[in-house]
Amino acid sequence: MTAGWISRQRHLLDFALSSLGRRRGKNLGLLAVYTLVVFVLASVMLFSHAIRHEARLVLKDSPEVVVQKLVAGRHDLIPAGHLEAIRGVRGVRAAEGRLWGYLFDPAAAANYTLMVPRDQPPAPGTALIGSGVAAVRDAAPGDTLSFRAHDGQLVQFTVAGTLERDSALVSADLFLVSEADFRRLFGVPEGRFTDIVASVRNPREIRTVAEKIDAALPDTRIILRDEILRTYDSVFDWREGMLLVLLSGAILAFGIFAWEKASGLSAEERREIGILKAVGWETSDVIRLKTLEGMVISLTAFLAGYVLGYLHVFHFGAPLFEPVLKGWAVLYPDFRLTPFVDELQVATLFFFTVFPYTVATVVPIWRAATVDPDQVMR
Amino acid sequence: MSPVRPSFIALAGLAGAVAALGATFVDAGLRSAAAGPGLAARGALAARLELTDLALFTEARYTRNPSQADLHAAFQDHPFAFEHFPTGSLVAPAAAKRGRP
Amino acid sequence: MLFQPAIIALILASAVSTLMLASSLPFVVRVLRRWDMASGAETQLEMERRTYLVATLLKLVLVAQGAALVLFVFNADRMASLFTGAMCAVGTLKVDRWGFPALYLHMAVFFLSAFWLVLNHVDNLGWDYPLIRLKYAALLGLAPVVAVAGGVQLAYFLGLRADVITSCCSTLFSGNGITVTSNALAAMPHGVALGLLAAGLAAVAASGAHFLLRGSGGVVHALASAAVLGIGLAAVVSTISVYVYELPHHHCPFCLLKREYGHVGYALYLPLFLGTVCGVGGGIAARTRRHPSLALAAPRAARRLVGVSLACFAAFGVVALWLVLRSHLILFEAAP
Amino acid sequence: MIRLTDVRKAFNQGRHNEFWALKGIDLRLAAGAVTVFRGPSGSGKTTLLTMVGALARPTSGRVHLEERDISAMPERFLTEIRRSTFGFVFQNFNLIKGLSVVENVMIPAYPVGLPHGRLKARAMDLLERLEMADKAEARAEWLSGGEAQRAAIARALINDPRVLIADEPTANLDSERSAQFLSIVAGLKRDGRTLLMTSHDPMVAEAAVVDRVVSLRDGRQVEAR
Repeated sequence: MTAGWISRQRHLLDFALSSLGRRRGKNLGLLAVYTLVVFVLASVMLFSHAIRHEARLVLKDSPEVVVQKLVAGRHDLIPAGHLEAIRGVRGVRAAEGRLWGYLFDPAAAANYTLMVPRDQPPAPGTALIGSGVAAVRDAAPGDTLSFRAHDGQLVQFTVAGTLERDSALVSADLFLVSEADFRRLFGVPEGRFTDIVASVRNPREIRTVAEKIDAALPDTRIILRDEILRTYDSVFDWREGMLLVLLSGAILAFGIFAWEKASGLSAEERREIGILKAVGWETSDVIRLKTLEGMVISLTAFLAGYVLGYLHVFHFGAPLFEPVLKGWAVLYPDFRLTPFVDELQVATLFFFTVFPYTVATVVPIWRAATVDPDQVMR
Repeated sequence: MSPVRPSFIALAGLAGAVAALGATFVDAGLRSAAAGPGLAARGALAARLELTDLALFTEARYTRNPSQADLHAAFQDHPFAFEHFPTGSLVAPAAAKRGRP
Repeated sequence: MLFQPAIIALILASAVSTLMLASSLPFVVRVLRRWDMASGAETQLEMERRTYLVATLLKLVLVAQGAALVLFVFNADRMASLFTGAMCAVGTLKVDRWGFPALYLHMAVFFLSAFWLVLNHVDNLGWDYPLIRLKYAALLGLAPVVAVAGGVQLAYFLGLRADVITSCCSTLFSGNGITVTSNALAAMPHGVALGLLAAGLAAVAASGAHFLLRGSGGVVHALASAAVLGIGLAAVVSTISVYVYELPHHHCPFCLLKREYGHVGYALYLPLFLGTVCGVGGGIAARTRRHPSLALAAPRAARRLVGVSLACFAAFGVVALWLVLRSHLILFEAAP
Repeated sequence: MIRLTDVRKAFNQGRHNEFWALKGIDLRLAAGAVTVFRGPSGSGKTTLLTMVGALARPTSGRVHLEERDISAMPERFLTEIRRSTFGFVFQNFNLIKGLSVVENVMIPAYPVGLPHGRLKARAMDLLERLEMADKAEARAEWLSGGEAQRAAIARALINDPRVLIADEPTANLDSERSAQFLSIVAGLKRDGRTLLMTSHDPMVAEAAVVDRVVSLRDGRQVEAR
């Protein structure tokens, strides 16, 4: 029985292929549109997933707890006195003040992120710059960059070195300076910090510790590393979802297109199905035949679209997304995404593209298959 | 003498395409293994400098550091407002800002 | 609500399934009231044609729901990172009270639509559509289940907010969890679980063999298959998972599906589910031979189904046994 | 072997353009005979052939094939009976364009599930017997009328049916080709097959090979020879 079943399916497949081939123009058009839809969706999903994964890996050792002071709902400098209060909370291992901020550089029309590394800070008057900064200012070690401080005076920095290009994804716009220079440039008084980072002795107690800090310092807000990671997860999930919802318009349009193509049977096709039924094909044979035709198209489109999307995102640097991602950013990190693909993504993509197509073609297929067998005699 | 059946060509093509799909997984595995040291270096840098965000979206202050962004930064009067900057449509305000403290 | 591709896909799948079933309900009513095989009137011919559409739609529902079941579990596992305290699918499903009901309903829809297709298949073997009224009446029962499953799933997803503290599987299943049933399952002594499983498999094998040899007792086999589904899942939660993880208190039934454990869960669940579908389906098919037009065809179909179900349960048993033997964990001391 | 009892067939039933193509036909068709249905167009002879050949179900009345009542059978089973019992040669041959002749011949056997090699050998065998072997790989639309008909006959015979049904077989053929067709019919009759044809071509109705002529008018049988 199985051998007969197999050779029957193969005969049907043979016929389905030659039937597709006989309407080459129509089917190639459909295939092209379908592949394009899969390609765009695949690119979006692969890109978001890879970024998400990358963020998760890169930021896994970022500060456990960040404490920021709020004044009237806006972020404000935090007094050093809070440091003691935080260190006094049970479970806190260490707490340090961070100094960082944004600096708009009119020469490059770009925003830099100025930071004071507590670990190996640059000497006063020198700076370590990210690769993006180096690129927009065309700066090399030894060059001098000058900015206007908060009081209008010029502050000069000698470039002591650049951060590795490899780390551009986190460091492209960094401008690392000494604490004295930072305070001088922005006029941040001694005893004040941008925010405070704290580490916790027992990782399981982070949330409890955070609640204690919150209770002790009601004028602050607390950001946990878990939240940051989760934020990256959901930011891209959410945006990816939004994009998919928007693209679902495209999927819908494609579904309608597929329905149209499937139901717009030409007189010739109708005659063919009539002939098949008259000479002894059963309705379910015709349904199977048409389903095979649909499967050939959807599998081809899915596989081709996915592989093209993969190449686009990971081998060609996602050029189609660059405009959106870059936006008006002058400092865009020069990075190549590390490919991370997983089965769930591929399965979801398959579901998203093949399922609507299948649904859209069911009724037209059935309608085509129930052509009267005796109509060829009329 | 009989010509190759179309179903054979199609099945071979399908096998090839599935192999290509499998190849993307292999390629991804190889490349992410090769990228391992780079990732570790990036992670170490982020840990050393106590960075909390990627430098992906640098054109506006609030998109540079999604986790730290000011709720009421310029051009961002409402968390769900349409964005002045194009990447605003890719990065939402941090979840931490949207609900919980 | 979380905007996630997989979630959107799942909602899409259940919405479309519900819609497809709902749209065939008027036809179902028409069949129940007007079906007359002896008539050659055009309305009757039209109805016969439409049965092909309903069968095709149901096949699509089955495929979609089968895929959705896998996607649902897969996605629950993947979403665990979004919730504090959730370390795997169990945590995600515990985020609100709709999670587990949604999973159970997914499974119910999968099994019910599979049984319906068995019924449909058998019916198509008889030249006078002997089961047409029965099977369309069954659709009236299936449609609400699909709709409710879709609704519960939607409620679950709508209620999801990243960040909700949930219990992780290791605490949930270690004995102080919240749900009584999961707890009872996890707390089941290993010896009892394995003994029950062995007994269940033996019952399935005996009833299946009896059916194949004598051609009777299909219903017994169906009941045994359904029982083994429950026993099998219980044994996986209480004992087999422990053997796989080699941690005495890790009872999660979903982590088995993960890459870390070689996706071994699929080797357990697929044969178990397929075996149940074929076992119960075989019982259904065996019951229908009372119709004269099915006297020959139904037993043949039933035999085939029972044969497949036996093979599946055997595969499940072998995989379970292999997992237990391979494990470094020793739960039972050898008698001195 | 085929028995029709009070067979009626309506089209557009229940609508204002309701039309009864057959108004009560009683008929017995013997096995191994050649029967021609004759009548003006619209007389219901083609509709009758679709009833006999299990292409359609009668609105009322009974059709028996051997001892089996096939008039109330669903399409699913009717198709199986049709495939194994009847072969059809249509008026305009109805070959599928774009396929080769041999592929066209093989089509009715696809759902049977025969291995490809054996099926093809059988198709080639039939084409050989109909002197069409050299055209086997030609496309269907390139054939002349006579060739197309022989291809259609080969297709009708691929499942080795007992009954061959031909609708206006000589309508598109010149006299020489028609004579050739009748000689093929004679050969098939010798093989023991039953042949049913519609025709208003006197050459067919009066051919020596024909055993019986049934005349129809307005959906009723008017006379029989």
